[in-house]
Amino acid sequence: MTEPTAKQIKDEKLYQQWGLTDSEYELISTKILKRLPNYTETGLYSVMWSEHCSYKNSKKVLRKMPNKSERVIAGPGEDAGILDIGDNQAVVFKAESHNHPSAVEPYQGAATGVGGIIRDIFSMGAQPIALLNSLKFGPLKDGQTKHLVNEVVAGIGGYGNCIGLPTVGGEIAFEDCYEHNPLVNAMCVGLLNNTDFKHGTASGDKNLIVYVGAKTGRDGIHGATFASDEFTDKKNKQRSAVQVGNPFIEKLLMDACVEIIEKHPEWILGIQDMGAAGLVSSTAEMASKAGSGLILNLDKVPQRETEMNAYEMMLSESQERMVLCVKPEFVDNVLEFFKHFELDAVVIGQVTTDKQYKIYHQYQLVTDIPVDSLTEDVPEYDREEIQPQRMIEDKDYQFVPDIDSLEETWNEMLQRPNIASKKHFYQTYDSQVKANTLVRPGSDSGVVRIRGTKKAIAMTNDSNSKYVYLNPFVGGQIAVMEAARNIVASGGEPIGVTDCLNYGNPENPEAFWELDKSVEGIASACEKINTPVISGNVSLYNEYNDVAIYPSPMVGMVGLISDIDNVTTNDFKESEDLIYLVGQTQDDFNGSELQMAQFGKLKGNLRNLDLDQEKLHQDLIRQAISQKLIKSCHDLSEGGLAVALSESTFENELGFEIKTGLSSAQMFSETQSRFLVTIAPENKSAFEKLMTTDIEYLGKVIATPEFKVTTANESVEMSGSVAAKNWKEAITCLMK
Amino acid sequence: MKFAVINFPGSNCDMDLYYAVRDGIEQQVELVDYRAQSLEGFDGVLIPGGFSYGDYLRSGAIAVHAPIVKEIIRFANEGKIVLGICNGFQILTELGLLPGALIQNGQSRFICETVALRVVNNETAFTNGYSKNEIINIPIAHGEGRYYCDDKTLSELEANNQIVFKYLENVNGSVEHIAGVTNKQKNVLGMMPHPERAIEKILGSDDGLKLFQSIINYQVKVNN
Amino acid sequence: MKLVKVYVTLKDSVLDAQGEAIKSAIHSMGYNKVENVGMGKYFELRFADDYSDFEKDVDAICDDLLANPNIETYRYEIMEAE
Amino acid sequence: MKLVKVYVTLKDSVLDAQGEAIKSAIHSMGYNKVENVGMGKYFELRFADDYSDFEKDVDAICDDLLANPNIETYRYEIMEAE
Ligand SMILES: Nc1ncnc2c1ncn2[C@@H]1O[C@H](COP(=O)(O)OP(=O)(O)O)[C@@H](O)[C@H]1O
Ligand SMILES: [Mg+2]
Repeated sequence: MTEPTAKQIKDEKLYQQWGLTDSEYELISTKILKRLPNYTETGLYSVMWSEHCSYKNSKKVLRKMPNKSERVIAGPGEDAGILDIGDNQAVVFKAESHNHPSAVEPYQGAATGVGGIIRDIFSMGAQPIALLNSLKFGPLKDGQTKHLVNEVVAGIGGYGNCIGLPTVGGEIAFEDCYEHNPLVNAMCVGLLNNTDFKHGTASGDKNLIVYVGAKTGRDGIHGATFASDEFTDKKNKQRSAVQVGNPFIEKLLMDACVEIIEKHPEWILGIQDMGAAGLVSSTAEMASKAGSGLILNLDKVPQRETEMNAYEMMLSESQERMVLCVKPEFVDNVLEFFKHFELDAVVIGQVTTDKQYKIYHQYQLVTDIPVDSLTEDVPEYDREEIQPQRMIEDKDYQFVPDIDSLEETWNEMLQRPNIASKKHFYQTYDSQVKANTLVRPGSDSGVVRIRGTKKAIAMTNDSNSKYVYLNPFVGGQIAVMEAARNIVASGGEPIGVTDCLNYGNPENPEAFWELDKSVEGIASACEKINTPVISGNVSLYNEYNDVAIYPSPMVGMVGLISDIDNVTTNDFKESEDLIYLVGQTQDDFNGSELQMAQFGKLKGNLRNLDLDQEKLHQDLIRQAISQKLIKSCHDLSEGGLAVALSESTFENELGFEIKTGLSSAQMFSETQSRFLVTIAPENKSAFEKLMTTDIEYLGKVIATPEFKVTTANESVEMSGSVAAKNWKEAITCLMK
Repeated sequence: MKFAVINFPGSNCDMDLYYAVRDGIEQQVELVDYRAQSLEGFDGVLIPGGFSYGDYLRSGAIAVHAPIVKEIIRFANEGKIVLGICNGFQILTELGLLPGALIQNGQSRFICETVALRVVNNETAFTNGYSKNEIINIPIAHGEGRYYCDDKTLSELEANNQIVFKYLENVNGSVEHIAGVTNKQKNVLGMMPHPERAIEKILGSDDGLKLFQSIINYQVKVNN
Repeated sequence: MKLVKVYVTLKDSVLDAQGEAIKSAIHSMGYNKVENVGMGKYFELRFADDYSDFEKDVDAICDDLLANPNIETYRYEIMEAE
Repeated sequence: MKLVKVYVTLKDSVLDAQGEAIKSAIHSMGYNKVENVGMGKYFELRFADDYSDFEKDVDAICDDLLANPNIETYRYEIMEAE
């Protein structure tokens, strides 16, 4: 292939195919370079200026999120954020979306999503300790969706299991809007033992740039711009963008990087993973952050394929690669160190002081542009926004459920894919490797202890996009608070958040309004409970044939459990324990699973969330847990009280006998800020005294798997075993 | 006692085993690199779980050609203690130190779960701390853990009491529910379940601790 | 009975992690003359005797199930099974 | 350059769980005339040009690495690579 000339690129507007707009191209050629960019240079700008790398559409919105607290050591802008947890230790975490790659090639897309987020963590010098994932698919009705689900789940498990990190939590939801645009978000949490971490910078004249890891092939060229493209059903030509993962190499790379930073921090000045937009993004960011320039010699880059040109090498998204900035006097030590791990490591360039980004290929200078123009000069867009019409039209609509038979509805709800047990999927993930997992998937949060201390880390992924669709602001708040309740219910103190913001096309004003308002919601909730957003990821253009997904912010929250004695799970422990509902229940049926079950679609507005009340409940539960008053704790989410009660009985095959003032319908209401707890009878008065809010005594745990329920309308006795069977087997049945 | 935990590229339960020995039974333990040439000075060899060499080709198949393996064979032939867990079991069968093979689970998926095992033979170096037919809860996490051997091998295993653990419920389709077997001499044990993940109550079970304690009991007896 | 043998291999441009690992193992065993190793899948499909229309079936089965068109190619041979 | 194609299949006595799973997938796609599916592995080894003594190498590589004699059998073909 002969490369088009700079003039051809301009005349034939070839840059448009790579995602650059006319005005962006104009800016590059007339203001920044004052000449026409050549083929390679145009390619570099097109990826670096894509939404995926530059956040040009979302930056303004992202600034609304709080990112400071007394724990924050590093926030957004690094590969991952860092929070101090005392004793000179810190947690490092981030989430990343891999939606488009997974839609095209589900197994490898999901696998490389996991691989990529793990690299973000160990490039901070942290030892990864756990993985989570948040998945959204279309309904499990046709073979195609089932295949997609199976492959995505297999890809996530395939990578995490092989590299040896426990997957301890996550969520899977099914809604029509994700049928052609599934969401695959992965999160990794790491532990940093030396808070003197390595920045991802390339500084200091004549310091060397070292390439480590897998060889470069043509994988995923233009993956970053492609991730920012809308989908249409003509997807064949995008298939060349598939990257494949090699978790075995990543394990070596992870162990080597963690060890080199821990044992030989003096050798290296910076380290960064090659993620989206591979070599260009990692090296340009490192140089730009340090205020340096860079010379790269592509002939030194380890190559898997022949006859790659500079453009392909710079943009390749081959996996399992890192770049380091190394002091010349230690370069032999560094190369030798990686060789011991049987990894390729070579010097490919050098730091300069002129702030230019220069690339040589086959002895020719193929790129010579200001480094900052790739990372800093990206135009920032201020998109038009407008409240979605549906919100105005349906403002006063209230869904009124209709319950003929409480027992029937109850069993039906337990079988809904969004509510039923996801064990069919998560049991294919190794959740215990490393022998630190205290709470495996299936409770409210995953909990991993920190060996050698009394501490543990609780973590969860949450995103009820149905709420965000009905009311982005309140829905955003709920996503944060639901995550926080999951952390609190597990015995933790929420300390920080990462997110994946999955939305439609930002050039559509309604979609942009959804983004903006939900981020405001997230921000206000995070501020309320002092959980800064320290990292995250934006995935826009999630549309298929112009139909957007629900606005789907995924909140990944991390909590600190200062004493592992406080770890609490959601299952009832013993008969005769007393069951309480903390928080008031109202008629919150808009956006509920019950609305989907009975009405078949979403409609209506959400009630405002009382953040003070929410925080009070979380604080009270935390106090009760630390005073050892609580034996089990479960937050109420989809399906409300009925579902929470049921889920609590399954693990230990217990039952309950309760009497409530709620109506039968309200058993399924999804009012926020509620917890279901059990306490030992002897702690009754201490608990009631502590709870300075609305609590309702419901009844007792019983030894047999029976649900004995008296609501305001009726009394029923139903079989807990049947309920358990419905809940446990629903997904397996659907997947057949 | 001094244990070696062999570290192959891709092993990922090496530290779990290391801690099980160091903290669980408070014995000496060292990680030994796959390129090492000697196991001199060690009393027991532990081969950890994970995905050695990515488990590409077949699980355990490539590890067999690592330099340390010659020493493992010598060690086993001298009657010393060798324990392979999960990938370690797969490696031991690939090596021929244990009979049979481990192939893809019957349900063709990876499965991670805590399962009940029956201690079929409690008279080995690895199980003397359990009672016969004791039911213990130990986690499994594998995609290729279905034990297979031909009928002739099976009758030999039975005749020699080489079957040590059986699954109560056949989680992966193994021949005769087999979860762990020894060699004829009974100094080499391979098992798919992970006892090193079950040495503390807070991890869900401490039923695996007795396995490591059994090795100590056995060694004390041998030494006396 | 007809026997169809299907060979599925990775496209040349796709990283063959397994092949690479096997190649290094072969080298470490001392067989240095092996310059390249590729690993693929091999399937044998047996069709009922009374059925003649299977060629288009085989194409569809390969396209939709046995091979992943994003990263793999396939070829097959049809023969009379003993 | 010499190309050696190696086919590794499970012995008949070993249940081919993957083959079974693929068969039911094929049936659920509506191709009911497929009566049996076996799944195996396929390798391509390329040997350096100047090397003639590779047949005994191939045997050893298959015996010691590519196939597990407890569960698998193999066969191979040697050809001139383009
Ligand atoms: N994709 C997944 N990976 C791992 N665990 C999962 C996944 N999906 C669901 N789970 C686990 O199943 C349990 C229930 O999930 P969910 O219903 O989303 O909980 P909640 O409503 O409390 O947030 C949690 O422990 C969760 O971690
Ligand atoms: Mg919960």
